[in-house]
Amino acid sequence: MENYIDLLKQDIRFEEGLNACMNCGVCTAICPAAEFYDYDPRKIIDSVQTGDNEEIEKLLKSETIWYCGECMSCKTRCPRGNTPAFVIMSLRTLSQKLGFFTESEKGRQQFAIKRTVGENIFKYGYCVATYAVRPEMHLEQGPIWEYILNNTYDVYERLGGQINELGAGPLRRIPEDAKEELKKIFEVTGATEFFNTIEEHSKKKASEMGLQFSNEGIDNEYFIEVYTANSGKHTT
Amino acid sequence: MPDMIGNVVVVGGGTAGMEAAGQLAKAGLSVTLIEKENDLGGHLKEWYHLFPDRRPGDEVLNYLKNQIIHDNIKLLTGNSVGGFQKKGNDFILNTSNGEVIKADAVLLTTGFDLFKSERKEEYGYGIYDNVISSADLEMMFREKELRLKNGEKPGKIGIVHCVGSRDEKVGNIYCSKLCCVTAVKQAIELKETLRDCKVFCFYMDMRMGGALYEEMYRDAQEKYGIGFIRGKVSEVGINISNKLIIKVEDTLAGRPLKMELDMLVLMAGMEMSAGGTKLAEAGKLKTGENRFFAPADNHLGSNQSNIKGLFYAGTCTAPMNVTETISHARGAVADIINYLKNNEK
Amino acid sequence: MENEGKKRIWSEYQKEIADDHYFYVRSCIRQSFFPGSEQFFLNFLRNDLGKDVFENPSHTTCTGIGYHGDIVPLSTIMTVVARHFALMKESGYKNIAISCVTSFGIYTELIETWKHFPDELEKTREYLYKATGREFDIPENMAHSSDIIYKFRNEIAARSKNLLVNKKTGEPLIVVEHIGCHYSKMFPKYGVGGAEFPRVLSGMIEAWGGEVVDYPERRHCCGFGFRQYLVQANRGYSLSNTAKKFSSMKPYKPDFVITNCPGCNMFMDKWQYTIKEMEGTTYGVDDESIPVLTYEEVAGLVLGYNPWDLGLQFHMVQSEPLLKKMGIEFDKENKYKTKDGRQMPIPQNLINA
Amino acid sequence: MYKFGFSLTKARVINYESNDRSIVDFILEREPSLNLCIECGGCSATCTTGNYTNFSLREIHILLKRGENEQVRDKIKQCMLCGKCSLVCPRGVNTRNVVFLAKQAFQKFTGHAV
Repeated sequence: MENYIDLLKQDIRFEEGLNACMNCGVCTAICPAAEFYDYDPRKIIDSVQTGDNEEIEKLLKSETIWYCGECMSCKTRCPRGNTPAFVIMSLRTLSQKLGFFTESEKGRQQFAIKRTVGENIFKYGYCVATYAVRPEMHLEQGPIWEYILNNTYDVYERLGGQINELGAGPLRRIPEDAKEELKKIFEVTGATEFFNTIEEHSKKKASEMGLQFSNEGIDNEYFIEVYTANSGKHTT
Repeated sequence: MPDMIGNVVVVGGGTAGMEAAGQLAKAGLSVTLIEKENDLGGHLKEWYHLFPDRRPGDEVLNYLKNQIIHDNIKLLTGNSVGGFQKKGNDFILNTSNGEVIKADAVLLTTGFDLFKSERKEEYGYGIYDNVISSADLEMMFREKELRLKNGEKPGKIGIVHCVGSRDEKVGNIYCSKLCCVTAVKQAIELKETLRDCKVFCFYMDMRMGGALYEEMYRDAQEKYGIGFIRGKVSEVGINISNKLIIKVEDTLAGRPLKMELDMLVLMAGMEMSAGGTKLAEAGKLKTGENRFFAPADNHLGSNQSNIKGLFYAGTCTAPMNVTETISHARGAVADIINYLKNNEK
Repeated sequence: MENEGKKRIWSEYQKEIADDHYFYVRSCIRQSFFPGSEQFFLNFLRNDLGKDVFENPSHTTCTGIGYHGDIVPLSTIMTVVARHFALMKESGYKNIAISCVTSFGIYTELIETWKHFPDELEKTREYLYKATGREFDIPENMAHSSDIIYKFRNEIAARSKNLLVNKKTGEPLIVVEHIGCHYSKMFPKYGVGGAEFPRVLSGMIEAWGGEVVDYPERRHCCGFGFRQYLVQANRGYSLSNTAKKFSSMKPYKPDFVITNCPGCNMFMDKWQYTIKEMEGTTYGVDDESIPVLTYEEVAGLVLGYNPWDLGLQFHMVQSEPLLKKMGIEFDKENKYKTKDGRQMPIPQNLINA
Repeated sequence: MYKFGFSLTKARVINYESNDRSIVDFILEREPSLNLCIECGGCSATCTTGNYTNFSLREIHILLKRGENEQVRDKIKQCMLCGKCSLVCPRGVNTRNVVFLAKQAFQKFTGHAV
């Protein structure tokens, strides 16, 4: 078994995020996730600071590390200068590197985020862009969203948009050379490899679960499963 | 005891300074007691009742005031010491009123400053009505005016422990040691003053280490029905009826908890006094990580400094209660007498 | 009592905001959902105040949503941000103006991280050079675009055509401010007014005649939660947190909500629709919903800009009740016209319509 | 849920004001020693049931005091009333009687035997 604490310590967010916790609970008191999930950031920090390898492995495979919304409200208040959310982020990164994320329903969702936000970055140079927010996946966006998508050019033209055109302006087309630079940055800094790791483990999990998987896009059973599945066991 | 010869300057006229000045004078030394305020007594004069026996603070204050009525004591109030020099074995002190005093030994009893509660911005002290400090509450007890801003009686009161203590965010990682017992004392007095009110203490650890403190804690639970909730209050807000809303984790239930209160009392901690810090800088006196004066030896020299002939007593070295402060002052007197008697100078 | 205490806090968190020559970086969410806000910001600074604001078309996403969705590694986002700094350097600018609060938080986090871990800064320089051949400087001045509007709030008040006042009664409008968590909760010193009582929006509202209300969930997150929204199965988290905020502000009867984060703005607008659909619950008076506006939109209304050029018609919760209170005369016919005056279809089933 | 694929979630926060503390008031009137609990967990550590299930008497005490009655009602059935907890309590709380009284209170106030 690998020594997870050593691996976590390579992540500067872990170093920055965990000094020593005295279990005061200021983080949980105002945590948006603790309010609606069976979640207690204080307990996670407490079990990580013991350094117990088995406990950490359990966490890396757990649902609980995926409940945080990274609002960072915990950082403002901690009297010991910890940032529980940074610790969570380092746990999530490690869970993906080791392929443990597919062990939990919430962890498996990383595949959905990679296939949406991750692909948007390469395709458009944006994390989110109007044309990438499909109304059938976002019913909460309401009738106005469908309307905007049906009238994209007119709407954006009136508001100064530069939709799909080169040059300055909202939703301008990102020049190819800029996207190329983004790609190179992803390669040099290990993001491409990280993406591949998410893909590889997801593919393996899909076959374990007997779900159809395709090498790109979101129209496959595994994507739909991880994007929509909710066991209902995340809150009491 | 043979006659002592020597002039000792005591800087700070609070509990430690008054007790030490009195004892030094009785031993035959001539003493100059310097106090920056016009009145003596320091923080002690703010207390209504002391713990653990809830004896009126004024009783101890009166004892101290009597202590310093002595021909050997020269009082300089409204005056402070900005710095000092040591020439040979003599100390030369310059006061803010322009006096130059020569001394054979110096005792610093510069005490503590109460943590300024407004620095914990999330608690809204100075912003929300009815968020008060432990010192404010003590004053209310003294003046027998326990009321909300709008004149009504509070029905539900919260007490927050560790305000400005054990908190890196305000630069104080140490425990102020006395806030827990102050909280319990004040909770009991709240219940005695307002029979029907509900009182909750929000604590991280109950540090009831002093003599008879744990017994008070037990009384608070058994006889007064005070609620204890383990968790540090994270945030205070206000609702449309001007009630305070606090957010805390009930850590023993493992769930966030929200409570509506009429009044919130912040147990402000103790910090090295501004005057002490100035003296430390001017005189190259060693201070600890907690910014209080660092004694020469934690066990055997808690009254001694890194300069021969300069001594410390009381809360300028660490948070301590009145009992400990008086003992510490007496310890300093013994050290000073030894220093002068053995002609160490 | 209240104001004195807040003033003391505000005096402790006065950040320096550059006066001119900004290098502007856009927000994925603001440009997608509130493009009119970014357009207003640029037009106002350039045309009304004569400031120099430069946008380099080659800048991209900061990858912040990917980073907080835990798919983009830390060293990657550091290098992407470094590339923006390089573009800024190449364009000859030293003051950065950031449209997005997630980005703003990322920038503050990275700059603070580089201070604590100088090796990371060196590594980032190497990565950027290796990937793009570019070199960068850390900006001399870093502002969120709401900081800049805050800086010029009095200039806006001086040019105001409409105030945040109920024209009929003369009473100030009741406003709820919502600050994006990443604006100052991580590093309070980067935010105007700090983290507990931020001044950036309340300062605008008061300068323009409105009254800001404090309410129990004022500092609570809008509920975005990154992965908690990005993945459909998790959206109950996002929705429930927004519902919590709205129930808490409801008794104050706010006339509108102002936000400085485009994400918060979008969620607080759209979730009101969703909650109404699901539960039939509304949070405004008379079964209406509460309009949620960006600070640019509010500034635009104060300055007398045409609300339809600001893009208010493309929110789910429509703003007509607010415009009427402010006494703004708006052209109904112009609402859904294209730039060159062609009639567009009329969207159906919007709220407050 | 059907349309959107998700729904509002019930908050986990203990809302002190809206909770009903009639059960704990009933117990405290008859067994005031419950006030003396310092949450040390001695009872849970020695608990026969707690050693085989996730039953925690310490937690039950907290939940009762906060008025989280629903949760207590589900959990308290597991207690076998062996009374070992009363033997170890450093504050002399009659923990066994607390459980007895809680059961009585649930019967009295909710009409459901537990």
